[in-house]
Amino acid sequence: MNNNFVKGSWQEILDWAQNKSINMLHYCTGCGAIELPPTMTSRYDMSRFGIGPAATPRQADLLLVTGYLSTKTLRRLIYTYEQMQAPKFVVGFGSCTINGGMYWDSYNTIKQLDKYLPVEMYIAGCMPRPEAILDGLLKLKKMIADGEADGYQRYQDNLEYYHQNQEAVLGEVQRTQ
Amino acid sequence: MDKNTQTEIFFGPNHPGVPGNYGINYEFEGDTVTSARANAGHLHRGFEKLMEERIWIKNTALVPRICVEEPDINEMVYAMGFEAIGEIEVPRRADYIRSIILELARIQGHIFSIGGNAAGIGQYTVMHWGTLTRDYLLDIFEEITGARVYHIYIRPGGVRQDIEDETLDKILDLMDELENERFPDLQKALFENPNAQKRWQGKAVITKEEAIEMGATGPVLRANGVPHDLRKMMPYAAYDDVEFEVPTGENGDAWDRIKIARDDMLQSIKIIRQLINKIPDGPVQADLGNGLKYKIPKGDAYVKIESKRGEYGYYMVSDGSLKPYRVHVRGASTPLGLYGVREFLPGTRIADVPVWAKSLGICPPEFDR
Amino acid sequence: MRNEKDLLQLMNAHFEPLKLEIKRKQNVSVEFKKEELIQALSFLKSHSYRHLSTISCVDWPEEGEFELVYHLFSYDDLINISLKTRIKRDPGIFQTAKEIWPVAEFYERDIHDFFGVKFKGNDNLEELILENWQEIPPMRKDFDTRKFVNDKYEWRDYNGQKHTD
Amino acid sequence: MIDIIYRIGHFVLITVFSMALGLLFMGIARKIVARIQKRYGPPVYQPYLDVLKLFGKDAITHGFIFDFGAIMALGGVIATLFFIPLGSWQLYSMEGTVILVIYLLAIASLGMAMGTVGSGNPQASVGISRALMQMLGYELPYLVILFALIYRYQTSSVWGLMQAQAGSFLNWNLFAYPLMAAVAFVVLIGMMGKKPFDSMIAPSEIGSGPVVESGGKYLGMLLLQKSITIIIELALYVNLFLGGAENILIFTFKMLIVWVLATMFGSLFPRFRIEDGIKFFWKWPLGIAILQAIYIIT
Repeated sequence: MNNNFVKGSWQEILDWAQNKSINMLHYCTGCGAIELPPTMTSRYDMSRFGIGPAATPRQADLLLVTGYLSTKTLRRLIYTYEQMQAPKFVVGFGSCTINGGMYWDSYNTIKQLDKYLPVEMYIAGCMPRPEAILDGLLKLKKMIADGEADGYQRYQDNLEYYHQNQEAVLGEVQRTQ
Repeated sequence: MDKNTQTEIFFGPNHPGVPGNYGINYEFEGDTVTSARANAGHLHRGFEKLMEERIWIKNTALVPRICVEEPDINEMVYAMGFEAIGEIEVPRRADYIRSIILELARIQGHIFSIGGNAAGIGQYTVMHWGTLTRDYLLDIFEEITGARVYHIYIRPGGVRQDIEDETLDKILDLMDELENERFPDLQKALFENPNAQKRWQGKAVITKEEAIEMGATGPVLRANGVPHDLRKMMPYAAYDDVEFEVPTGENGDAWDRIKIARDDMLQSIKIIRQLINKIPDGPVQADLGNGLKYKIPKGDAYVKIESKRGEYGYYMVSDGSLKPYRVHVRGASTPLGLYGVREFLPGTRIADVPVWAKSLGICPPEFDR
Repeated sequence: MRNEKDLLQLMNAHFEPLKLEIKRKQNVSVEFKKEELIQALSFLKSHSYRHLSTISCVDWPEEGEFELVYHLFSYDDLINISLKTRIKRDPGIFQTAKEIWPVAEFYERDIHDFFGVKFKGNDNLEELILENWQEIPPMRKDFDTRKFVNDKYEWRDYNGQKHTD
Repeated sequence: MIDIIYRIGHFVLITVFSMALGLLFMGIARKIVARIQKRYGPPVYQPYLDVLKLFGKDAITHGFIFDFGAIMALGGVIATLFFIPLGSWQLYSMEGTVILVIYLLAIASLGMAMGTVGSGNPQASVGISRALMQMLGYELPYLVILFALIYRYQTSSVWGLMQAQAGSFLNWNLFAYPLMAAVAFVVLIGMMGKKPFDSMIAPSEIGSGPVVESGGKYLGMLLLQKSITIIIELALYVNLFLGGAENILIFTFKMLIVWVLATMFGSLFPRFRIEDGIKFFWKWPLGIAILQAIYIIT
């Protein structure tokens, strides 16, 4: 993935367009996914901020990881993340992605999402309420607009660190390059 | 699978048409599925192991997280298991409140699954309306228990706190609003819609023998005209004080199952009204001493109740210590999600795979645990 | 339409159960020797107990045994019967109930995943829930999940102090 | 020489205008569907932002065929704009443009088909086989209608058919042949791939069908192609059945009415399965179209 970002005003325009229209791929990895339908439908309606669901990783910009991750899910999450296109963001959702949450002593779930994928932001709560989700996503939009959301660059820069952590937990992981 | 005519599709684990984090790897030829295999295990967090590490009262916070669509069912079965082994008598008012909570959870679960089924065939308007209606129920739950989805309200020995009378009146008003405004909208938009009927009729048929042989219960069985309902067969909580019919279908297809979900909701409204009118006074929690030192004698019990998808059971073993010795969860969709996919999915069309998965109410955390 | 006592007499008449017990209304539990259980299952299936809820497994490390519990239910008698049996822990081998209930294959695969019990006659016992798991089966009592998590994962440290210390 | 520059300028103007109008219509459609679903929905100019964002993203190509497919789809659709009168704007109005337009629309779908096959994703190939089958479904009644109109007005140019309905609004084809207009409306919904005929992009069955592998600028190009297709099909319907218009404003207004009706009609119907969709097209619309044609011929 060559690094062809043109600095300066063109980048600001792209950042501005990016934060106004986000295609969200909510990978319902855990129990948090039950709070997303209310957020996407009539009552809380996240589509008024330009955030809509995407059907496949190719069309998605935002990977919303909702809830705990078993090792089996982590492997598929990494494949999904790598299928997404360059300006991509990961938002950890619920306390299970922060420190393992309620399953801190479970032998099959990972305890910290940002050791395996670059996370822009966490939304805390043992299933955050729809209002908290919207608040988190609005903050993400501001971060994108200011150009601070550079998780995908952090992933590129210290690729070795992330690959080691992933292999430590999953054994071998199929690499695309 | 010979390469030149058949291709394999990974349907899930991350796919809009699949219910939850669960995959079906099927091979298809032309437009028909030839063989299928369940790709389960994505949601496994070792619940039963974690329960053995925590004292009795702590598990009430862990238990509702097993099945996301119906958290109260898990709390109820866990409490009933504890009371069955310890032979504990629950005050009558607690039984009534438990039944009200369970029926509200049933309506909320059914509305959500009707919305999910409608989204599976492309009718997004009903999904939006369904989820909106479900939110009104979550507001009631928030008022009773303080939380939207995970209530941690039904505890061993009774319920956490009493329901005030204003909340009971609010529930009655909501029931009237559901019956007179919300459901007629859904009825016109979905159940009198010729396209929806064409998409669901005759699809994902599970006959009576197949269902009984496989151990599938609930709407899957009742869609074949068999009025089996654990609330009638093995009455628990306050279900022996209320009258209600068990809705059934004729030919066991997706269309009947979704109509049963609608009729179930109407029956639940009737039940809630009877419960609220006849609710007795009195304590809501049996006196079991200090919560942190709950202890029950050595013993084991298999308890089960009627969730919206069928029989939901726990096999609990206690060795007399402060922690449960073993808890085995039997989800309602376990036989369908693992065995049913391999046996009954081949032969359906690709367009009907989401209809098949969603109308049978496959809830993957139940068998991944 | 038998009640609990008739059911127990029926069991006594055809088999030599080790222990019979009426747990609660509509709930009965019977303990069998290892060899008799599969016949008891098919016998009960022919006597209207056609619903197999699930197969549970309990690990008793002190006695060195696994306890397999088969839960059946009859739509005519409306009685829940739990058939129990004990098998030795180290070989941990038992016959499959696949011929009687085809769905039992998946319950047995689940027990094999978590307890390591091998079922003769059930050929595909590969991993159902876990994915390339090298340790001992996790649900056994001698598998300590907290020690395992300490070695494999790292807990988030809040400025130097682990949140679980 | 001047004439060529004039035509090129005119053509660029039409292309940009129909792209912008198509995207605006898609924004309006999202707003209407949102209101029906009791929510606010994204702002009307959201599709412009989507396209701008998509062109700003990286994109992964699956080889030359995949790229060429997207370009051919967009090119085929832009080429069709030559022959459709938008209100008073008209580039070419010679005989035979009706059949040429149908032919060029087919090129656009074939281009997309070639692109998706290049992407190698089985869900995309299932999606595109559904799209082509559906095209088979709605082409039949549509051709019957077109030939009936050509026979009736003895001209096979879209401009000529439009002129034939000049004068008071009474002799619009909508009122002259109401059944044919109704059939054409249903076929219009099928051509645009709106519900209940959107089984080729069914997200819950095949993960948004043909576009499953195209992200970034490929998705942007397909979005632009979709917006121009909407304008072309609406313009065809307005020209053939609502008598076209003197200036572009009335023309846009008529297109908007037809578009709003089609969106509302679609928002309450679940999608057909592909063979039910084709059976439906060949049963009712084809029957009525043939009846109407016989009525015209005799």
